[in-house]
Amino acid sequence: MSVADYTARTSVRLGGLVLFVLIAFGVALTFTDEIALERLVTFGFLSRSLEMATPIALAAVGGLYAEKSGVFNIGLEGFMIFGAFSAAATMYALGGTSPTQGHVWAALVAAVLVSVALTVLFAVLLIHFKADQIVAGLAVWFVGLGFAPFTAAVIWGSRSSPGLTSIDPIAFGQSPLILLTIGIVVASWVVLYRTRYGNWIQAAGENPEALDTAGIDVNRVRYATVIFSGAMAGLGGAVLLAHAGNFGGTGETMVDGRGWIGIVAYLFGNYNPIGAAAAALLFGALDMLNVQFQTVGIDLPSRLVNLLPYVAVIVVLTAWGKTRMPDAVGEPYESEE
Amino acid sequence: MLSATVLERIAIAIASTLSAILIGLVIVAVAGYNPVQFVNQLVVGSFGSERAIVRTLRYSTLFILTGVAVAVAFRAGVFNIGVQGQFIMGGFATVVSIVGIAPLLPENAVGGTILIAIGTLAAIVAGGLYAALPGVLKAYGGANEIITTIMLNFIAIGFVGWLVAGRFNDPEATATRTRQLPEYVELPSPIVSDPNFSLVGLLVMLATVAAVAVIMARTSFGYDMVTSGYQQSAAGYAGVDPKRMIVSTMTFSGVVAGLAGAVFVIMIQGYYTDPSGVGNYGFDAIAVSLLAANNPVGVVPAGLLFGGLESAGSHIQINSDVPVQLIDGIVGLVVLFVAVPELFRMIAKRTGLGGENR
Amino acid sequence: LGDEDEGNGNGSDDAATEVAIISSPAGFDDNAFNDNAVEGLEAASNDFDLSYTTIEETEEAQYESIQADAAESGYDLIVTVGDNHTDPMATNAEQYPDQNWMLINNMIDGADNVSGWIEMNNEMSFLAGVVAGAMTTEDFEHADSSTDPGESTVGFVGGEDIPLINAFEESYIEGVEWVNDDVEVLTGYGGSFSDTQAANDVAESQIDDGADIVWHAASAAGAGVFSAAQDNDRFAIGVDVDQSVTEEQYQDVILGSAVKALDEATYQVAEAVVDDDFESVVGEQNLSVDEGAIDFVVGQAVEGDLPDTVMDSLDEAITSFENDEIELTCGPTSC
Amino acid sequence: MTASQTTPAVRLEGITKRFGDVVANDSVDFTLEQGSIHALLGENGSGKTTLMSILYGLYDQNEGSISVDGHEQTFDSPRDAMEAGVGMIHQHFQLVPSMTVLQNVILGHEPVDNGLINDGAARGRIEDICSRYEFDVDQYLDTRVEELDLGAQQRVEIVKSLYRGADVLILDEPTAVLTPQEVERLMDVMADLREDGQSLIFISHKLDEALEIADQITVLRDGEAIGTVDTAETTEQDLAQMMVGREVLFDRLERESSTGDPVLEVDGLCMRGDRDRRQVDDIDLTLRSGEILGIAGVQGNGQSELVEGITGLRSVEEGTIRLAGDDITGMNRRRRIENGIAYIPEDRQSEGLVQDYSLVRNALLGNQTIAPYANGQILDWDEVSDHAAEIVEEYDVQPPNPDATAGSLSGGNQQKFIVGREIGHDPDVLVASHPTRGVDIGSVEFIHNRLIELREEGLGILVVSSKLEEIRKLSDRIAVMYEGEFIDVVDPDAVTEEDLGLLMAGHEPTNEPPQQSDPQPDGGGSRD
Ligand SMILES: Nc1ncnc2c1ncn2[C@@H]1O[C@H](COP(=O)(O)OP(=O)(O)OP(=O)(O)O)[C@@H](O)[C@H]1O
Ligand SMILES: Nc1ncnc2c1ncn2[C@@H]1O[C@H](COP(=O)(O)OP(=O)(O)OP(=O)(O)O)[C@@H](O)[C@H]1O
Ligand SMILES: [Mg+2]
Ligand SMILES: [Mg+2]
Repeated sequence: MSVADYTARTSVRLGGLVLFVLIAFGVALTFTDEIALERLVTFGFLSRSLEMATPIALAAVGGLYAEKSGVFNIGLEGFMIFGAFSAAATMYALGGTSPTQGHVWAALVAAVLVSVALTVLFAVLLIHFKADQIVAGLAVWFVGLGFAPFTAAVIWGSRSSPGLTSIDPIAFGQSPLILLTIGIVVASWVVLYRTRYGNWIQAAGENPEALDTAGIDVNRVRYATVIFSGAMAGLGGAVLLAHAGNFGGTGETMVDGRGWIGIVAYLFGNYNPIGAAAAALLFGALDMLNVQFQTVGIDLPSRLVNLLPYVAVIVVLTAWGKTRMPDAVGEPYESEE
Repeated sequence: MLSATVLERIAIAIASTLSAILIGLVIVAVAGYNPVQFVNQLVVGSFGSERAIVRTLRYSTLFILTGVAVAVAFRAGVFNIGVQGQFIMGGFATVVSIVGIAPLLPENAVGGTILIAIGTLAAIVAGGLYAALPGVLKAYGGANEIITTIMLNFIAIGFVGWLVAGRFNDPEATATRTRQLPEYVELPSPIVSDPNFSLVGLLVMLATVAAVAVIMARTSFGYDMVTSGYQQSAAGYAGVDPKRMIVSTMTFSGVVAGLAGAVFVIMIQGYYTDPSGVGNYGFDAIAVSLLAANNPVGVVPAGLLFGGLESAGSHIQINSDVPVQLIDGIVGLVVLFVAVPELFRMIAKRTGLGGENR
Repeated sequence: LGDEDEGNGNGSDDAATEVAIISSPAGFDDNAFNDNAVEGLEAASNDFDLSYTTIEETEEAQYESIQADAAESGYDLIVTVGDNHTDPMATNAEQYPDQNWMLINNMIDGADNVSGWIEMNNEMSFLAGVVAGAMTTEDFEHADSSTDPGESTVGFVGGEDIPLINAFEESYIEGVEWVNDDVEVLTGYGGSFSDTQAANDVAESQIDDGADIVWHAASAAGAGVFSAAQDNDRFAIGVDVDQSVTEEQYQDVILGSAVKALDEATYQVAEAVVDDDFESVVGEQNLSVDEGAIDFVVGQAVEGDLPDTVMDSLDEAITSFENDEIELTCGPTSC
Repeated sequence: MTASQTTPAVRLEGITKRFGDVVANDSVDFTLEQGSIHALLGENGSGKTTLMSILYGLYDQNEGSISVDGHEQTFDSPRDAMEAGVGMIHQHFQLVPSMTVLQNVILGHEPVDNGLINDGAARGRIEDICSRYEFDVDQYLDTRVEELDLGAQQRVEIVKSLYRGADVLILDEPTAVLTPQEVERLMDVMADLREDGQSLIFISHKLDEALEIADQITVLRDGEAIGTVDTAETTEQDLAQMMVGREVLFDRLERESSTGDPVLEVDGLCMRGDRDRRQVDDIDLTLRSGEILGIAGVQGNGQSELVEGITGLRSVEEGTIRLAGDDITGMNRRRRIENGIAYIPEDRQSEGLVQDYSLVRNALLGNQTIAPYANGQILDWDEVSDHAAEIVEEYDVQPPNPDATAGSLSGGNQQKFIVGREIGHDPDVLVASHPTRGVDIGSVEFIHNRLIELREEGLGILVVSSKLEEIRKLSDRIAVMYEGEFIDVVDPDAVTEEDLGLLMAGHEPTNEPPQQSDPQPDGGGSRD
């Protein structure tokens, strides 16, 4: 069955990442005399890894839907920036500098709505006007990097928002958004592999003509997935914000490359939502491991260790590369009248 | 990209820019600033005075060089998003090699010239190698170059940043930076005397553009490259080894990016800092190249436009309180519009402008 | 040269004194260093017939040119933030001898038109360390948060791992150890001055590992440290300005802030220019404990609640600085 | 209304379809009777696919009407057509290779239960269909389509249409990609379907197939319906004349000079194909100057790989290749071009020409290191322009404008340009892969004559083609390739088409000696 097959390919790649994490551990442990493992792998470490992974996983799931249907949404990073910013703006508009938990949830919803509105425009450019997907996606990033901080500066007189509030944890100190993300990931998997829409999405990316001749409007499928990808990236940004509690718009903004990692995550996961989420979790763990190293005083050059996920991406892509992109990615589809 | 005639490309580039600026102005107005004044400052700030022009040319020199680097790769169908990283590696290599070798050479103009040559060579080698790496990984490992080059940008920033703060930090300086180039390592600056701009740098840039244009249009290598970009399968048929071509294209692109890094260091900065603070030339270059439809000659006007915008940005900073992020946003919009030639074709058709379709 | 058409400044209000301030590579809106310098000008603009313009330039290579551009625009005073401006200013101070310059974090030897301000970040960090080191063994509660006297561990969260911040870290550790040799200091870097979440993660990891007080030198990302303290019922210490005011949301967990009077410095220089008395501030100026320009301010919410032993340690440290009894390994900007 | 008593299954009246200036269908009338098979014949580009696409709702006609089962219909999309019971199996299969057979069959018509695909229901329905027509498709429902051979893929297509409830089935050139055995099998399937009351439209270029299976035949030429005839009342000759508009010669081309010394020698060649399967298995061949060696075979039996091995586009696993006595096995494609191996590629669209380049730029393709077009690395565009103009002139490329883009030319003209370019500078060996695929009759003759001329001039030519007439017309010897091996080498004058067909299907000829001629006319080049 193709599902099994996907999983098989995915696990090889994820296995690569796990290996990487283990090697990192090994290196760390050789550097230290008797740092207890329980100081390194704590409950907090696991939950921070999860928290780190959520925005990335959301963006990744969105991105893979779009790409599965034949549209490469390279603008995830930009949509995440917009998502984080609009969540912050909404929270501030509703509750000033001391928003309530209700406002946080409203902000999440608003961020999704704003992202959907923006992605509709983006999707029209991509699908109706056949924009070059790479270029338009990069443009979204540029636009996000420019206009989100600009608008922040107009609202707050500073590119960063004042401290707002972060979402309260539910059981075991875990954010409810982690649960939400898990729910979305699983639902995405079910939709992709167990419903007709999933079939259509896959067909739209692999052989749009086949779908067209089956009487399904290819571009409608693509509109749906691209808008979904924007919504998920926006939600990812908003989740990041809801965890952090304020918007940082200086430099590369608080999103700081998570959208790019999202793309990498779904490539690792071989376009499987669960695989993508697992990859996001591994990236999260790698990052948090670096933090743990510092905390327990394993003296690695943190600037270099911070580069590990990037190196991991390159190594694993090369060693187990050859992610098979859907055949029709990047090609606008024009039904014969 | 979609095929189009040169004239059409130019029309689209102009229309994109104007549309983006127009939207930018609306945003300026909505945000409560004066759009008329903004336009005025755009013009004055980019070409309104000798200082402004020199500043524009300084930015443009780098935008054009990095833009050409991007164009080379994109033309050949290889998406080198890593020009920023290659630019950083190149510039850093220039500093390290010049600072390292300077004590061995006489401290005069002759020594300076030799050092410039060595530094430039180092930059070219470093940029070329740093680009060849993702080329090799793509050709022989199947690793998508868009992703690997983006990763390599992060890695270049982190790695050079680490070296600048550590091994190569200038012990005399309080700020985080390398030692400075000796002051006799300096481009002669005829006519315009500006400490950060030299006509020689501009000429180097123009010569590079010309050389790249000639290579692309008039050599077998260029023909192989461009053909690969248009139609991989036909290039293979014509005897191009696609794997080698990917590597040579990336290397070529990286060489130009490295050269841009050398110009940056020798003409402008004179030392190396944390690379997160050397500007985003390599990223904006993607926009520059696309605006020029990846044509190396077209990169010159496109680079001038971006140089002008950047220069106007700095003028606007000094002379008004419009946040500079606006300029970045407008640049993003220019790129966005450039990506959608079809939009303008449609508008042209509707309005009866633009004449023939096709 | 210089056909600058419309003069200078924010056209509208025709103030007598025009000041420009050029950012450090980190840019404005850092809620710290750069913003602090701007605050002094803001105050000056309220008190005097003065207006100011902020010029953000994050590309260090442009400093020489943008300083000159600003000088060409005819400002009465140009303030530059960060020692990255040093070399370009050495050139421009000579090129524009009639221009008044203020350089923050460094000085230019022999230039008679530059007011160079060196802020003793090392001393400031030391004070933060003293308070953290003293507090961690105390039994202290405020609102939902408490210390853990059983465990003598404190934390430090840096933004980027660069020599400037390394100097903060080192001096902080020296401050902690000066109070109590047995306190363990956990240190870490988020890798960014803008990624609040990254700073938050580092702080949480340290709190997990026993830290009950965390100080940050992470600029805008530092907000993440406060929220980590808040979420885990621990405490944090602010930097540069009284962050219990600027980050009001986190007032409950901010024990206090190690501050430097950078705003006062810019205010003072601006005032001198207004009074036509720039010469009085030319040359090396110090923002140090000795001058009363480096201090530790107790947080708004815990005002008066801090244990006396802690306040005593702090006072003792300040006196020792005044008597030159403390030798720091690191300088103000690097070790 | 016609005189027939029953309502026709499909009736097209006055259908006209224009693509810009091209009139693809010119007021075509067409009637499909219930429960019958109706063949649609015509040369490439005569408008067959277009007409059927209109019936299937893919295109809107400019004029004319469609009725199905007596009801006039307007189809805006294939979905409409399917609802009316019209299904189409395309020339290029409309399958998603990476998806399973099951997913493909139910695509767009997934039975749903609580929002999820009801796997059981889908399987049940497919099994019903399969048992009714004795299909084997239900045996591999969970296999991915890309793992099936073409015949099986085609059956998936048919099941897909039936699953969607089609009672009118359009099969667009279904036999083009099949082996003779698979063709037989398809014919049986079609007959079964007819028996069961389905109405079928069968598109083909092949007269004999149409005559074998169809009840009626309609011939299209240049977008017009030339006529409809009952199968019983027509002959192959009549149909051919209708298709082409004049009499057609099936004869072998005359040749005068005899063959010379070996120019290309292949020894024990083994190669792997794309899926790492061994596609070329220990092939020996000798090509002499002034000889045309034809390689016949059903697609996918290793011809493409063999050609790529000789021309340097694919690496060789074992064996040697010698050009005029020199070992060139290790030489890359570039060097082989420079050493005189010219190549007319199988796929002119994607390999032979850069679609967006002008003819001038295309004239350089492959020649970019060869004097006089290149002087070292430096190109001489004037020379290239002259060369392009020469080709256009000499090969009658239409439109005669060297600055036109290759993509704007019709297939035949593209092919003529390639032929002109490839033999422009006296190669020693020409490898021509399907040299007339998709080319109109006029151009076919032109290209054939040109190849013979070149032969007479002493060139060694290797022709690969799946068209038997072409192979027979051109070749001095024919090697038949089956599963990576030369199953036999035969004399085209002696062999019959039936024998060739059997050989192509892998039947060793040995047990039928009387029909067989000496397989080694020139001594060399046969398989061991
Ligand atoms: N989408 C299209 N746009 C423009 N012209 C087209 C299009 N489709 C077909 N044509 C033209 O219409 C004519 C008829 O084409 P059609 O595909 O119907 O031929 P056909 O008889 O099916 O040929 P073949 O035997 O090669 O399949 C050709 O000249 C073709 O170029
Ligand atoms: N998809 C298409 N879009 C636009 N024009 C097309 C398309 N397909 C074919 N044409 C045009 O239709 C004309 C006929 O093209 P096509 O190759 O289908 O003809 P053909 O009948 O096969 O020609 P030939 O017999 O010479 O091979 C050409 O001018 C071609 O440019
Ligand atoms: Mg304690
Ligand atoms: Mg057809």
